[in-house]
Amino acid sequence: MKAKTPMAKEMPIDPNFIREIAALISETDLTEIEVAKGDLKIRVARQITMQAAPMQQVVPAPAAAPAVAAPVAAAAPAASATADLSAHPGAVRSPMVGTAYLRPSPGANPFIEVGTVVKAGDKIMLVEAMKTFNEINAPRAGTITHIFVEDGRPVEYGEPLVVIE
Amino acid sequence: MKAKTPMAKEMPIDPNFIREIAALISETDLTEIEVAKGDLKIRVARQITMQAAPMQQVVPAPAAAPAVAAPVAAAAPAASATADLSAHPGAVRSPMVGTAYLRPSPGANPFIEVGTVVKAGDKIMLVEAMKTFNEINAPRAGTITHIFVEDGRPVEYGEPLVVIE
Amino acid sequence: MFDKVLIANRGEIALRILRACKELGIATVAVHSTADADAMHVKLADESVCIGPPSPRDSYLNIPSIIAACEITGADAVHPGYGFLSENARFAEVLEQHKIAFIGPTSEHIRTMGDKIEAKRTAKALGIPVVPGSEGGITDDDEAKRVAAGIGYPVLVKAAAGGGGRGMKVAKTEADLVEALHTARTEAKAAFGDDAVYLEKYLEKPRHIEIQVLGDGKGDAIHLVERDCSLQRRHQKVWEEGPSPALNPEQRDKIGMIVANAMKKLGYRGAGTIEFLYENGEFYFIEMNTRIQVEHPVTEMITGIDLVNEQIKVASGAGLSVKQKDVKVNGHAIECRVNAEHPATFRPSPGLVSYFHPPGGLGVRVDSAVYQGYRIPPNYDSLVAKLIVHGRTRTECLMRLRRALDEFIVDGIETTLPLFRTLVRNADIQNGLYDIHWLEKFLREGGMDETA
Amino acid sequence: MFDKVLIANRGEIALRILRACKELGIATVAVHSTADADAMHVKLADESVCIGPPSPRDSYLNIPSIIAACEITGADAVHPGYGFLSENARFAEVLEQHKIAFIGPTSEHIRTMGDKIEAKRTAKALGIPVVPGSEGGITDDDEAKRVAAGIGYPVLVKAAAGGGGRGMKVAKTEADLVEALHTARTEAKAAFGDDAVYLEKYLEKPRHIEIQVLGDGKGDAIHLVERDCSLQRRHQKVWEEGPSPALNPEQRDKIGMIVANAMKKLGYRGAGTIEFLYENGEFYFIEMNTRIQVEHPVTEMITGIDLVNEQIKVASGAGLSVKQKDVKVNGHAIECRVNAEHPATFRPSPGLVSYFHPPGGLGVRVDSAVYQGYRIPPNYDSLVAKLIVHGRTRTECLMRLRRALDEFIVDGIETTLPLFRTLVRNADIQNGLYDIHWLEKFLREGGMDETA
Repeated sequence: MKAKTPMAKEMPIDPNFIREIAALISETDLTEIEVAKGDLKIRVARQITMQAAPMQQVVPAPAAAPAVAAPVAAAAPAASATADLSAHPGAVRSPMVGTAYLRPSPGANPFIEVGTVVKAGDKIMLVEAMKTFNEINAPRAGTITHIFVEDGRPVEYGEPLVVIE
Repeated sequence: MKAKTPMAKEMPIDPNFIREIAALISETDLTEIEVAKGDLKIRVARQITMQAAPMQQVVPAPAAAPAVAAPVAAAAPAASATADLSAHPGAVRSPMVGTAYLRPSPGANPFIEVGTVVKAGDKIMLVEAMKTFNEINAPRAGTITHIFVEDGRPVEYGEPLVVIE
Repeated sequence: MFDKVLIANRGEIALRILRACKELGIATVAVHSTADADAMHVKLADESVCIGPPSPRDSYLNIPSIIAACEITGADAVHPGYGFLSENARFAEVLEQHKIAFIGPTSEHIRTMGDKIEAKRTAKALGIPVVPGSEGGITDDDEAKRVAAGIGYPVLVKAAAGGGGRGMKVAKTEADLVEALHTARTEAKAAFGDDAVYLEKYLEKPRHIEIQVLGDGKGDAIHLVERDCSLQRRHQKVWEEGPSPALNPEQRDKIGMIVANAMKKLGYRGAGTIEFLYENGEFYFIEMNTRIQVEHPVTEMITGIDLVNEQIKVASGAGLSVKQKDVKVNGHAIECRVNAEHPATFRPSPGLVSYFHPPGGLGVRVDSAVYQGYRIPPNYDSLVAKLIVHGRTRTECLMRLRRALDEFIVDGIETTLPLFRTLVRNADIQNGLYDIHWLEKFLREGGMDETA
Repeated sequence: MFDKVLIANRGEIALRILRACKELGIATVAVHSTADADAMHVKLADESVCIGPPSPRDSYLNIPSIIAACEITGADAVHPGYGFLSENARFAEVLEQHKIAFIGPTSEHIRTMGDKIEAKRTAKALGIPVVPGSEGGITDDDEAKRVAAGIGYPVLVKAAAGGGGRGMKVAKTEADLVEALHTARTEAKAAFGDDAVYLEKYLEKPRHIEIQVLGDGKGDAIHLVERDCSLQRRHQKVWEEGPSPALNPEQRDKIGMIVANAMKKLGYRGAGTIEFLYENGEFYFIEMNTRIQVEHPVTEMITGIDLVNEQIKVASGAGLSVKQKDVKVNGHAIECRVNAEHPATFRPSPGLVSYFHPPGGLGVRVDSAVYQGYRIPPNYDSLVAKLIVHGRTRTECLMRLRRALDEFIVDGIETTLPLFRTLVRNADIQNGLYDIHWLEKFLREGGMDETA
């Protein structure tokens, strides 16, 4: 579930137009509307899919509620800052499933903090799987501008760990 | 050099026009309509569901083939002249299910033919159901320009019988 | 066997009948109103005939139109489903006059069981237990006491001329009876000008338990055990299950055999249901339905017997394909009637089904005429789908129902799925501790308020 | 019982396992590749973990990733489904080392049955009939004749060092044998530099019949009769049914008891299948699958036993919930594997499922992880849905299958549904007259050409 990157300040067209067409598409039961006038062109489309499918969490959470209870609205929360950053081109992603560790040992200083300047190859984190601690190295030089994970937290394959800018 | 299109404050097109096209798409069972005039272009599309549903006939016909075999293309034949006429505003429809008779008795002259001029209330046909012959009368004056049914053929409720123009 | 069956109904039962016909190799004719031109059974039938406008009176209840549809298609039998013309004795007669088979009982049996008083009289004569009461009006207090003692307390004192609850009093003990008689008489006199009252056993917390029967019309009949349909709202069944959590095997066999023997005596033909109120180990006849019922799949799942298939075979004169000794209860089944209604307010919600994903897997059956893109017309009942789940035990059945409900997605309209997701997690339901008042009380007390 | 099961698979079997867990009240963890983030079992699981990129080697076959997923979610058991790691002895061992239960047999039994030669040796030692043949290479013609006479003609003469069909000859009678020996030896010498040959019984038109077993791992085991999976294309099963149209009850009981006793001796744990070729009343062991199989629902439908539920219970140490005497065959079941493939050319057809409408009603089960709007990834197998139909007789089952196939709509991709609509109407299939070569011959001879 990725939220769209926020648009630049000046929208080329009044977003209300799109809202109106979106309302129209719903009202008329169409799946696509395209309008062009002059050099302006708007196309809106809609796919009807598995809307009511449930959301679950990676972190253990007993799910007693009916799985399909989550309404569409709840499944589409407003884009959060973290979600935005996760699509950041400078995001470094986990190459494996496991538990992330930000320090070489409990009580030690973390490998990195926000603001740390790293070289390509610098150790930035450990991901432990099957009692093996796998080094995560900076893929390129830059400054750590965001750390997604907390010490000792599980991470999935492909989950963003940090942003290097 | 042409100035940039200003961000129009009014909808570039009348939403009622899209509504009308949407109604058209529904009525005509199309999946896409594109309209262009001058620099204005509108395209609407709709996803059709239950595409592969079978077609069956009103007249007895043993259906041995798999019900869903009919492909989409086959289910959407080119509009025939008869199909067009059936939507004619002058079409007179059957008020009941039964068997249509165009003559008062076998061998007699038909009540009407194409070209017959009728007054409102003139007998134009009989529809037999449960051994009862029900008179179908012309709802208005005019000329018979088309007869849909053949003598002795079954008709459904709402099926067009003739066109009076 | 029939060559071609006309299905004089709509919705899921029309599809159910169509499936049974296809499985018997019989051609099918769907009749439909203009509102149902896109219905699934219309699309799947070998032939279809539009018989009228949306109003049921002018289409599904229009006997001449349906007969005409038989004539123009050459159908040799009609299956009436439930509702509409299914318990219309005249329809059965007209079909007979036209030499078209009616897949149901004789018009005489329909007529008898369609008349409340005649039905009770017939049931009693056939040995079926009925609600005990005084034979006629009582005016004497001592006679009333004798009769009440025979019936057993609590008793209901009713205006003999009455109706609509006026002049009705409950006496819990003999001490209450004199006052109840006095009040009822006074009210009866004022309301109807007649102070005669009669007495009837009063049931406080009965269950609705019904016995499925099948007769061959030639003197043989079997019972297919019971369904418990106590979970009702405004007399509409909501959740049905079988076997009833309230009966033990001895009770099941006893009432089953009473009913089967009654149907043999009657010479009943086809599928039927004898409905009872059940309280404290006793059964009290309510009515007999002389047709297939909405909840028939519960019985099919626990007995393995295809009831619509049997109806058709019996109507064609082929006799029953099962004997009483072949009827074995296997596991447990529950049916949920998923309606196009708000799950807490029950406001109808017709309209376009924008997404439809039924659950699947072991032990799950869905009977539904809905498909994605179908527009549920506002003209008819709100049944969207029947979800029927089978398990080896009631507990397994409940767990399976829970997971099936969680997989079921219907978008675009509101449905009662959330009601069932709540009910399947309720302790009373899990323990089988409910009566015919349970659901209304649960709703009244705000059981579904979070969903409102 | 387990608290949380990690499902180390994808597609319909992952959903099947998820359903069994939910019905047992066990929490579920779905693991998935990046290509399967939208899969239905991922949406329905209590938790999910992305374990790698689309390539199975880096995700579903990646043992460290799956172990890590167990660790971070706290899963106490893993169900491997079929394929992927389900018959990987090392995976079972690694799980054991991590004190996570493997829902399957011991690593030792997986290893034994995974080795063709060792499996045959073990089967023979356990009393399971195997294809008779010479013990080792034969160089003497007279010895060959003696051995062949013992086996019974026709016999297959195979290069002892061979493979790939080279140096293979069939001798139909003793008169053919000398020439077959000569030719096979010459070819074997040329191809492998070794002219030793061995003899084996040659089966001309065998059926593929397999016996489902369940063992408790403590010395008790039962059989759940057979499935007939003879309808295959390129060694892939296409249509499976049970009971086999070729066996009578005595044959069924006999081979079943042989297999059940063998599994008792072996101390087998969990679900397994002993596959046989069957010809002229005799069974010949092919291999044993030490996992749940794609076609397991056929057995569930005719026995009423939930195999995945039993697997989980046995793995948790609870023992079998059924005894051999409780296993009764009830009716007939057929499974069709609906693949995302062209029905005549079998060209894979992954992509967006634009419409999905499964059939419903009595006796129809659909096991599918597909939903409308789901995009079938090109990275994995092409199974879209399993349609399993049950009837009281094979004829009823075939008629029901026909109507269910006619209701099934999958748009946007090509599927093998038209193949099944053709097969269900074929006289050989209706008569149960087919062997393992039938389907390929039918296709070769243009049985599906109209659809091409």
